[in-house]
Amino acid sequence: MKEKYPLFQVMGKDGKWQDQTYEKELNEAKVKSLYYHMLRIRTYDQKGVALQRQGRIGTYVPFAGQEAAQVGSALALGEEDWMFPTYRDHGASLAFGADLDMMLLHWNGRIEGCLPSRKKHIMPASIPIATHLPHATGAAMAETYKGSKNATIAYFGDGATSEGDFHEGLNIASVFKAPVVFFNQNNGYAISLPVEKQMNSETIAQKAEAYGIPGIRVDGMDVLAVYIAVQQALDKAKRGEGPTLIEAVTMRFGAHTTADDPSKYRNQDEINQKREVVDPLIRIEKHMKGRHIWDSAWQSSLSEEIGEELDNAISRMENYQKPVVSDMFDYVFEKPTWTIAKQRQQIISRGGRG
Amino acid sequence: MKEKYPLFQVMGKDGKWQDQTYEKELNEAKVKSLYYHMLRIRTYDQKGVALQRQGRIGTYVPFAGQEAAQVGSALALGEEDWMFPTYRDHGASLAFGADLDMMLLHWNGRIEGCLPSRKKHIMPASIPIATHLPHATGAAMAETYKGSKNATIAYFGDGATSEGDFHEGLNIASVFKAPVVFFNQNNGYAISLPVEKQMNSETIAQKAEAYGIPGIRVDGMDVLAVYIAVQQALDKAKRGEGPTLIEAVTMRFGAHTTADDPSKYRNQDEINQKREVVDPLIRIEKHMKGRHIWDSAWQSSLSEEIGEELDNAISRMENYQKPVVSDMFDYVFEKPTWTIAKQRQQIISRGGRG
Amino acid sequence: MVMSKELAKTGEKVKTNSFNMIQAINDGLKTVLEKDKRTLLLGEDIGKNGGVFRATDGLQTKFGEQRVMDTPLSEAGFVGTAVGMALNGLKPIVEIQFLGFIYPAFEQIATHVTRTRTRTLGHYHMPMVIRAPYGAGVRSPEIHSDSVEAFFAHMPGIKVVCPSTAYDAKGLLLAAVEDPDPVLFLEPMRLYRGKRYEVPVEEYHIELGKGTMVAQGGDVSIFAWGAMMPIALEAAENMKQQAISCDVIDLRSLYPLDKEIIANSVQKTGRVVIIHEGHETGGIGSEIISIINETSFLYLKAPIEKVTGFDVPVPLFALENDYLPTTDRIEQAILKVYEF
Amino acid sequence: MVMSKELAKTGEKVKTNSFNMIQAINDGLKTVLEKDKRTLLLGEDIGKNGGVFRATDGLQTKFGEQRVMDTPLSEAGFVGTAVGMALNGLKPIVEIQFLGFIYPAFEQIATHVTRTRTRTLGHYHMPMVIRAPYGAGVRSPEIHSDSVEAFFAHMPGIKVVCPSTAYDAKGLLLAAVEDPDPVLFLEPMRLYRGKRYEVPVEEYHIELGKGTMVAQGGDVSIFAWGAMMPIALEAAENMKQQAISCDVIDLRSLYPLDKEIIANSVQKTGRVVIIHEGHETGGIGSEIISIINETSFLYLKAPIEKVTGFDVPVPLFALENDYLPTTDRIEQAILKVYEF
Ligand SMILES: Cc1ncc(C[n+]2csc(CCOP(=O)(O)OP(=O)(O)O)c2C)c(N)n1
Ligand SMILES: Cc1ncc(C[n+]2csc(CCOP(=O)(O)OP(=O)(O)O)c2C)c(N)n1
Ligand SMILES: [Mg+2]
Ligand SMILES: [Mg+2]
Repeated sequence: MKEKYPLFQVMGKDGKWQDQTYEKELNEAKVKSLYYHMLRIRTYDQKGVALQRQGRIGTYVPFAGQEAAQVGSALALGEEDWMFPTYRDHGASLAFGADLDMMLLHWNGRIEGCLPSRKKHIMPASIPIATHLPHATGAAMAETYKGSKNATIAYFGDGATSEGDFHEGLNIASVFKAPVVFFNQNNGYAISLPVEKQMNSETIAQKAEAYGIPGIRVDGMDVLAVYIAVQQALDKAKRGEGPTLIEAVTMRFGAHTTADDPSKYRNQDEINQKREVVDPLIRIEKHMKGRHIWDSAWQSSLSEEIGEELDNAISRMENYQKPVVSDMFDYVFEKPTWTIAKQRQQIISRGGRG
Repeated sequence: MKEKYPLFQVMGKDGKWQDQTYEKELNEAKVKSLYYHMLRIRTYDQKGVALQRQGRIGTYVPFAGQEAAQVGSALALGEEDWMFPTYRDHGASLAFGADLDMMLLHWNGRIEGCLPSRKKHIMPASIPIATHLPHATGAAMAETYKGSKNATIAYFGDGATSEGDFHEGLNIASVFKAPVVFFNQNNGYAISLPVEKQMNSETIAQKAEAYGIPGIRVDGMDVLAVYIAVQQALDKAKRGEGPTLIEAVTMRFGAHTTADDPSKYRNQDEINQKREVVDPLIRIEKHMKGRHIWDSAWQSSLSEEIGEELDNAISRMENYQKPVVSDMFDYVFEKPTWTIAKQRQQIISRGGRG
Repeated sequence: MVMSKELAKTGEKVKTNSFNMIQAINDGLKTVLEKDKRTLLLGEDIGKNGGVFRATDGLQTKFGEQRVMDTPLSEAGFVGTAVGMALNGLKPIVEIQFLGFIYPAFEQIATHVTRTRTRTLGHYHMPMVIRAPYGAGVRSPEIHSDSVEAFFAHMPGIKVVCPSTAYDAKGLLLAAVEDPDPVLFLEPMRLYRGKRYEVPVEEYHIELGKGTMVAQGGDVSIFAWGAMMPIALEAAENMKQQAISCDVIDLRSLYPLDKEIIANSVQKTGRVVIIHEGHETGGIGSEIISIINETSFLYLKAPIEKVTGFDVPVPLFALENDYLPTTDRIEQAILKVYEF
Repeated sequence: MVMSKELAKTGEKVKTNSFNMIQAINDGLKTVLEKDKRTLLLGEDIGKNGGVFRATDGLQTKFGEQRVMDTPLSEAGFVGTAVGMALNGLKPIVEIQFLGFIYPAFEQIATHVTRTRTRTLGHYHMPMVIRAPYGAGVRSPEIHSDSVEAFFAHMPGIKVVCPSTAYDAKGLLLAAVEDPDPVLFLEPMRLYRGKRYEVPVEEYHIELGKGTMVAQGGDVSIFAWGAMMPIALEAAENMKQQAISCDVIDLRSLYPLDKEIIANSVQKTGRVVIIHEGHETGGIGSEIISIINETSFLYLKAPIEKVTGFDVPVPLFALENDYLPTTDRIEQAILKVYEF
């Protein structure tokens, strides 16, 4: 199956062109933009882990290793396209245009943080695995219904492919030729379960055959390849040619969440060593150097700018207004039922928590 | 995909050998047994439809057209194998050894009829579509666990492939190499929905690729081919080589159930015409004639014997003891909870229905 | 938004059709499809076939395959698809072929349909109606007869309604579609082809959350809904022979329940019988008792009686009438609370 | 089958370990795996990882991959697989990683786990235990904090239990595994790493369906379970300052509820406070009220008070303590029923 679904790469592990077809498209500005977003979310991710360690936020979900997959896919989206991410795809959300402040609030257990953006169509991260795949199908069908030319993208992991909703979402999309891209990040693990025990199929891409749709396997550490693959799938979708399943082969460098201890189920030292070799940021840096579009001064100033942006955002998060107890009651229905009104009254009258 | 998954046939539409490899296996006794069971369930099916029309039973689910698929698969099973049928597979259940009296009771709305056999492992027909596929996986895993060499078979329709449980059942079976055969009867329709609108894949067999397991397409009107295909898949399973997905391409000649009017959604006249050409009983008859193992006297006596067996069973059904109201209460738990005991008492004390 | 019953009272003429419940539902769906381009129907066999009960008969021909969509056999999938549509500005009306087949979609309903407004602080909402035929008594196969409204009454973020007349069916359906939040619309199969009612041609809405008093009396309050209404009324009628007069209240909305109509009646009679065909334990009957405890404790003259389905799987049809509440059981319960 | 508490009373020495709840569960699972070859564990991350809460820590190493199976991420699939195993003579113990992820398996539970004995007239049955961590208060992500025991109490064919101590956890777990019918075993996350108890090494069973009185008093009856027990006890303790004494009853079994213990206490006190963290409407609190109505109507001196979670999705952790019942709310409720 790996022959049938070869790993699409635009650059090799050394950063050199593997496939120069897309050179024009991947011009300096584009590549720099991809790099910028990868650096930004990498920094954000490191801050996230640190904040959690310091007890300044709740459980955090790191995505280090998956920056290329998340940024490459997010930047391929059009302004009006719809993103359906999971809990691990805040990197993609940020790259697409999520509100940083909102995202940070989320890690503080704030409902406000569930809604990552009011400007872009970025849905709250789906917690129950694979359940948002049919949503991406439905939102895509709504675009068709309205006669627009927008598409949707659903993010999900290797583990998600075992859930019924994965299957049902893809099947319905295939039947109605919905303009949706199913973007899988195969990071090798679902918490502790390695992908070899998650499925008996050699690749995830081949699961597309069940739906008579294209399945693409792409090197998820190659941001250029991910960008091109997702862009092509989106174009196809927008041309009315239906959904595509993309498997981005990637790695989760760290723990599943900050509450997880990966050494229970894998040799984390090995991963840490491998990490240095396959790091998607180092790869794109090599590529840029090879093309002589790398500029250390530019990189330093980016780095500084991002650090400042994040520090400011974190301090805003920490000084954010207290959670509003009534928020819990006021958005269940447009108008509260009497039951909710009564309960709201009970607790508000005592000034919040008991 | 149809090239990759060619239709396996042992006899052609004219009944002539298409593939003589299995001639020895398919000896006169075997073929006669296959014919006998097809004739028996065909007769039973006709009686079922008639009884419903006369108001002597409730809604009935006809399977005419699918006799080869049901009998071929059922007779391939070993004594200790497990069958997980749907509401339409009572033909297969009967062929495998279900209790005729129980089956008839089922159409009279009797719980007794849910349990088709106390001798063979034939599970109650699954009503919620595809939900029994994981059961077949689990029962198969239990066989492995116990170190036995038995396998299980799950029956399901083309429509069932759209449900999450189809996907989850096959995936888990593939991961654990469970000795199970997933036997799909693609009869072209799920109630009114033609298979082309059920899925975008050209075949059902190709869905096996999602699980890295073999997918087989077999002519479901060719009882010999079905028998061989299922037997091979069972053998494979019992050898520890894991599950197989078999698509038996067949036709539902009649209505979805006696409550259904197929003319609402298809040209039933066309079906009726086609029916004569593709009837699986006529096909095997032609084959037997070609092999000079057809004997009209034998056929007539079979026919008579079957008629008598059924008439007797029907009269037993109609004279069966009244339903026992307490049955509703007495099998929810081994020992009734106080709630159930109280409710039982309430109604039994008034002699059953209020 | 005219309440035609009211109109009728004021003597104004309203154009009506004489419809049974299934016709009223079909008419209601037609009305909303005509009125609002954002509405569309999804479900199994609802297109060409017009639905297994013909609720959507003729609608695909009239509105096309984009508005009346036959979906694959995939409850989780098409409810989830409807979630995506609703997020993106449409108003999907989903048919679950029988309520007993809603379970595969339970997760979509429990975590997405019902929570979207809350988790987006109102930025997105779910204007979705889920229709489902339900209940026993029509000799259906296994699982086809479940009455599990209580599950959904316990699920924050969805309203639950159930009409008992053709008139209410259309009025509640139109109100449910109009509602910006998800509504589970339960259709008692047993009443589909029952009594005809004068059903206004024009649009009218029956407010969600409001019950209606269908018979008045002073001695005992009877609360019921859906397929239990005819037998509740019959039992109440029969009790007149024993000079017992009953309030008979059709609750119509199961979440939220109509607290006022419950309290008002109980405070008048002090004696209560609740009828439902769902299982007793954890059924909506217990919730009504809880409301009475909260609102009318001092008025109660006797323990409340429930006449309900049992804590057992709904049996196959040979025993379904033994599972279901009957006029006789209701009458016994009325006597019991009356004589306490 | 020795009740060690009883043994302790009679002065006999019982070998015990000082365990918190998660250790007691781990110990219970080890006990059943050792004792009965037909038992096996299935779930996500329960093998090498030992479960996200370490409930199954070390068990795969000890019993092998065939007895402690890491399944694919597939709740419907592995509950369905367990159904097949149970049909075929095994006794699967399934872990749902968090109760909020049981919804995808709802259909398997509602139509197969719970109905198999009935639909085969007892020829097959479902000796299955479904374990699930549950409840709010530990700063979990969304959906991880749901308390939806009421769904399962309304589902005929499954028992529902919930321990509040390490001692009860092992005893109830062993009884649940012994039970020939399906049991949903709810594990209050908030108590996992709480107080240690002396947990007997030997096997002991706590009868399903039986509550226990953990504090005795004459004025008010408090009913609670699971993670609500510590605050129920605290509130009761605090009320002593106002000379109000409470029966505090840990119901432990949510289906069937212990009717006797409820009625006995209510008939003594006439005043009742019920506490649960599940949503108010349709919650088990209403069922308890219904039982009191049925058994103890004439004894009631005040309307029953409920202190419960609200009719809203369990909020993210910034607000979860506002969602949860608190000692303060319980005390107010006790005062209210006392002063009525
Ligand atoms: C329905 C459901 N079951 C279980 C969980 C608990 N859980 C959270 S993440 C996870 C693993 C997901 O793995 P994968 O899909 O590969 O995504 P990744 O975490 O690797 O990004 C599990 C089991 C859940 N969130 N939802
Ligand atoms: C979960 C579920 N949804 C809906 C139904 C109603 N229903 C009964 S049979 C059927 C069509 C099944 O089609 P297919 O799988 O092709 O099997 P066939 O009836 O053709 O044998 C439907 C939708 C059901 N039984 N279960
Ligand atoms: Mg993963
Ligand atoms: Mg079919």
